[in-house]
Amino acid sequence: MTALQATCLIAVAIIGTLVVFTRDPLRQAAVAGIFGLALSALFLSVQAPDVALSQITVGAIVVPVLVLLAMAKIREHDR
Amino acid sequence: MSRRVRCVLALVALGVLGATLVVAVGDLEPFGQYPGPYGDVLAKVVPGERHTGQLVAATVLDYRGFDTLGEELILFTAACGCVALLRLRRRERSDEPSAPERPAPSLASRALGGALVGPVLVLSAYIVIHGHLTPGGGFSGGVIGAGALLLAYAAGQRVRLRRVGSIAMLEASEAIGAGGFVALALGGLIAVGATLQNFLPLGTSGMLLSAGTLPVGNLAIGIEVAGAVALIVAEFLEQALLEEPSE
Amino acid sequence: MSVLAYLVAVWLLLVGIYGVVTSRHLVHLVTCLAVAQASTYVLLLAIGYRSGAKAPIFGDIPQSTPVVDPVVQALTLTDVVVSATVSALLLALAVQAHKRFGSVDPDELNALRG
Amino acid sequence: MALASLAILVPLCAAVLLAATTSLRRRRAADAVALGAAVAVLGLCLALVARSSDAPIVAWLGGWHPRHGVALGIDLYADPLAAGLAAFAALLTVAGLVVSMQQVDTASHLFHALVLTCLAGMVGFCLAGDLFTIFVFFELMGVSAYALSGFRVSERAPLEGALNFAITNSIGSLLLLAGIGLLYGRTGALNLAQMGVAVAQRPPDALVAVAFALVVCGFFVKAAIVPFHFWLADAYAVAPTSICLIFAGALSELGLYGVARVYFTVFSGALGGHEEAIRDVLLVLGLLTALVGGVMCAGQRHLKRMVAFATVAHMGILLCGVALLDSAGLAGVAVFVVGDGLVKAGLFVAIGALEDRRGSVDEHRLFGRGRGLPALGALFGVCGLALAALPPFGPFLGRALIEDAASHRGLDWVAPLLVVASALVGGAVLRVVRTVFLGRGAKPPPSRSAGADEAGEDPAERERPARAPVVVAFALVGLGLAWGLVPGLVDAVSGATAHFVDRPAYAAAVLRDASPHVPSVASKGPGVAAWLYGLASAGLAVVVASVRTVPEGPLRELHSGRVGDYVAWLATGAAVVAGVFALTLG
Repeated sequence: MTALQATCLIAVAIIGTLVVFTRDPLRQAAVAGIFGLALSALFLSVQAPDVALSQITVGAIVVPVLVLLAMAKIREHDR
Repeated sequence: MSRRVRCVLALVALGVLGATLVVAVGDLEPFGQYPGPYGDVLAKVVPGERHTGQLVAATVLDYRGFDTLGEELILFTAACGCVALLRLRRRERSDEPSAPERPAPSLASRALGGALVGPVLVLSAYIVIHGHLTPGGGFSGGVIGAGALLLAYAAGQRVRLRRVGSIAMLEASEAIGAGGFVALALGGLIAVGATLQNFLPLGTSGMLLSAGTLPVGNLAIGIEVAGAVALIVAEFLEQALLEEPSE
Repeated sequence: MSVLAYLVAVWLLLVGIYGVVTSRHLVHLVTCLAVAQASTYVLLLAIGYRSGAKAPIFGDIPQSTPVVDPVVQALTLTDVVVSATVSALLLALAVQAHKRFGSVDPDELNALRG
Repeated sequence: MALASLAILVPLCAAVLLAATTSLRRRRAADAVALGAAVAVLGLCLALVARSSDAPIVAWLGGWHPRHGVALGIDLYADPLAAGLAAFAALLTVAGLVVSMQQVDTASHLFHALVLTCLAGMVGFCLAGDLFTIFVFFELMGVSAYALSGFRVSERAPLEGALNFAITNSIGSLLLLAGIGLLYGRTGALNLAQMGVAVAQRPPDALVAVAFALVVCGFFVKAAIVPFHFWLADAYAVAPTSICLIFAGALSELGLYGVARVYFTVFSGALGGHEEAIRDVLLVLGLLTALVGGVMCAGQRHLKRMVAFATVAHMGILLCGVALLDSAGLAGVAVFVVGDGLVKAGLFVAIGALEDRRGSVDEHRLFGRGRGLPALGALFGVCGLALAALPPFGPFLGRALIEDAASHRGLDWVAPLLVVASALVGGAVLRVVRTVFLGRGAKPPPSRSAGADEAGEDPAERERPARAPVVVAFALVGLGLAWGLVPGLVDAVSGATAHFVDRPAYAAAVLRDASPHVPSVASKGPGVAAWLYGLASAGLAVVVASVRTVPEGPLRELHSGRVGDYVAWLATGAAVVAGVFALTLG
């Protein structure tokens, strides 16, 4: 295992934990985006560029955007 | 069950589950020593059989193409499901404020959005059609294509997204893409007798038009994914922009 | 060190499920589920990795080079899509639930009991 | 060869066509396309059953035949049992689509498209010969089912039900996928037959044991085995009637089919020496499920929820049959699935028809109001007796075969417990006949609304309730009753299951292109004891029906409707199963 892989793995574990324990959904969406990026870096480091590309587009962009839109709806409704 | 009890129960259960999982992964080959044989056999046969060096694309679109068919249909189903779940009830839609005068977007943002649409679209197309040569392919390219569609929408900023047609167009596009992949599967069945089997000339490895059905499959997936993702985001967007009638 | 990758996968699974159990907000819950789902990506890719091998794309490398397993990458690609679609569907349900219940705390949805 | 893939591709084509034409809003055309596709699938699957009755059909997608024992591609494997289950799913889908033609709230092309993707998922799941393909089609039917169960978005209960359904089942598929990953790490294969060969080469260790546990738990969530079952009543009770019958009749059963398929192709070689330990675990879970489901069923006044818990109870009975891990037990399971599935589906349709006519599905509100509906009342009564396993009908035959197989293994104590479960379920339905259709017993005071939202399917939109659903209900129940009387059924099913459990034959057919014969078995029908048990449970059901309430104790509180609780229980179940298997099998 290379140092890069180990670093990515530990980063993924820590950021993943942070995602779960960030209780505010809006802030969580941001952390989740970073989590998606960390996962992509990990995937690149294990020679999986295809998966990394998909993960960036989905995990770091599409899903956080959906979360933000859902929150926008929910927030507006609360007001 | 009170939250406290539930929490304790979950912690104990997850602790036990985690312990057994740790024991189990201890029996796996150590990290970095993939034992094969599946991937190794594929690495040996794919370049000769499919005239491509993109093993992942060949696996996804051909050798394990049926999984991908299922996956595309899951995406298709989820898009249909989101439309069905987020669809507005008739009352809601008719109560929609007739002229929601939203502030028009500034000229600068419109210009920027408009200027970006072209390049993003090109990037998306590039990733899709090179899917059998380089990393990426129908899925990543399709998601980026959905981004381009949404940018075009943002630049246009006619907030009435449900202006007849746009949603129907996205629905049609995702259906056409998914249908294209199904048709590809049927094509193999009709032309050469096995579902999903290649029935196009394989060409020269490394060329844009090579590897038989792989680029066609990527194209179908690209269209489907672009349509489905744009459709899902558009439905959420419409929800977020809709002024809720007071209930 | 040789099991670190697997342990990270196990950890993500556990912490994600813990998040789902304790969540007080449906949107938060969906993101926790996504964390748990990420554990399977890590597990699969770690299993198919081979030390010192290249990405499974012969184009710029000769075909005799050892490559990592393309199959797990294909599986993970499918998995990424499936997870994202489930998230989208759950978020759609959460938005509607909020409209009908006026709450996004899963413990306060109370149409069903017993 | 082409039949198998066509059975999956045809509904997908139709679904795509329907989704592409959503904006046309042609209700009749959508009905016709969807129904046509479902009927076509039914025909294709029946043809598969006929074609595979001598030797199984293996279709290699993409034409990639295995080389040197390594499967490069994905295969579809049709044996009579798999094809038969797929045909059954298609039959229920046809019935569901016919029922939905009369419903206002399903008037959308998307509804039809989702039903068809769900059907394609179920058929693909039955026929897949590759573990990851099984996962993909498991997800396809799951995602369709989540959307369908929440389809009536304007009400609260369907939303909550769909959320609970989607969240718990997503975690179930997560466990399944983790198990698949572990197995791939060990075997480097995804093809079931190849995995079976590779797993059997080494003595089982913790990895194999835990992978087995994870796969089984993933399927148990779909199969609603206690304690993975909580979501089921929430989801099934709120879906449109036409969907309920597909879910309760086929979807859950597929979970157990998955367990059996994977055990008998992948694990039976490696874990064969530990059959006793596996049997004990599965039997305990099965009996627990049967009894919990029975008690909860008898305690319900929301009729759809009642049938949903009946499904749970019967999944427990089925698991007991699977737990025997032999051909005889599975034959009982196969017969029970069809007989019971048809009767339950008919009962769901009958409840929908009652709701159309009286505007409620709450037993207390309906008290005595069914007096003008003698045909429906009779149908309820027949269903109640059939579900209580009155001989000689379909559900009885299935349960009797399971009981005989159990006592053949010296497990004589299983049958009496199954009798209790059946009696509780049948008794609950018979009690509805007493209160709703006959108006006997103490009239319940007007009280708080039932467990689930009372709104139900809006009855006010139509002046004259449709007749078609009643006809469908009678047809389904009739078929379920007649199922037990089909001559030669037990022999045919026993032959199919004898092939199903034969791992070497499966591997030879898949990896070496051999065509093993599906054996013909001459089996004897249910024994005297089983007949007595059948009569006993029907009699006991009548007693249960005359009791005012069945005490549930704290069980009811556990079904809290909170998804956090459900997931906590799910994790507990997974921890117990994985822990026990790791300790005993590894």
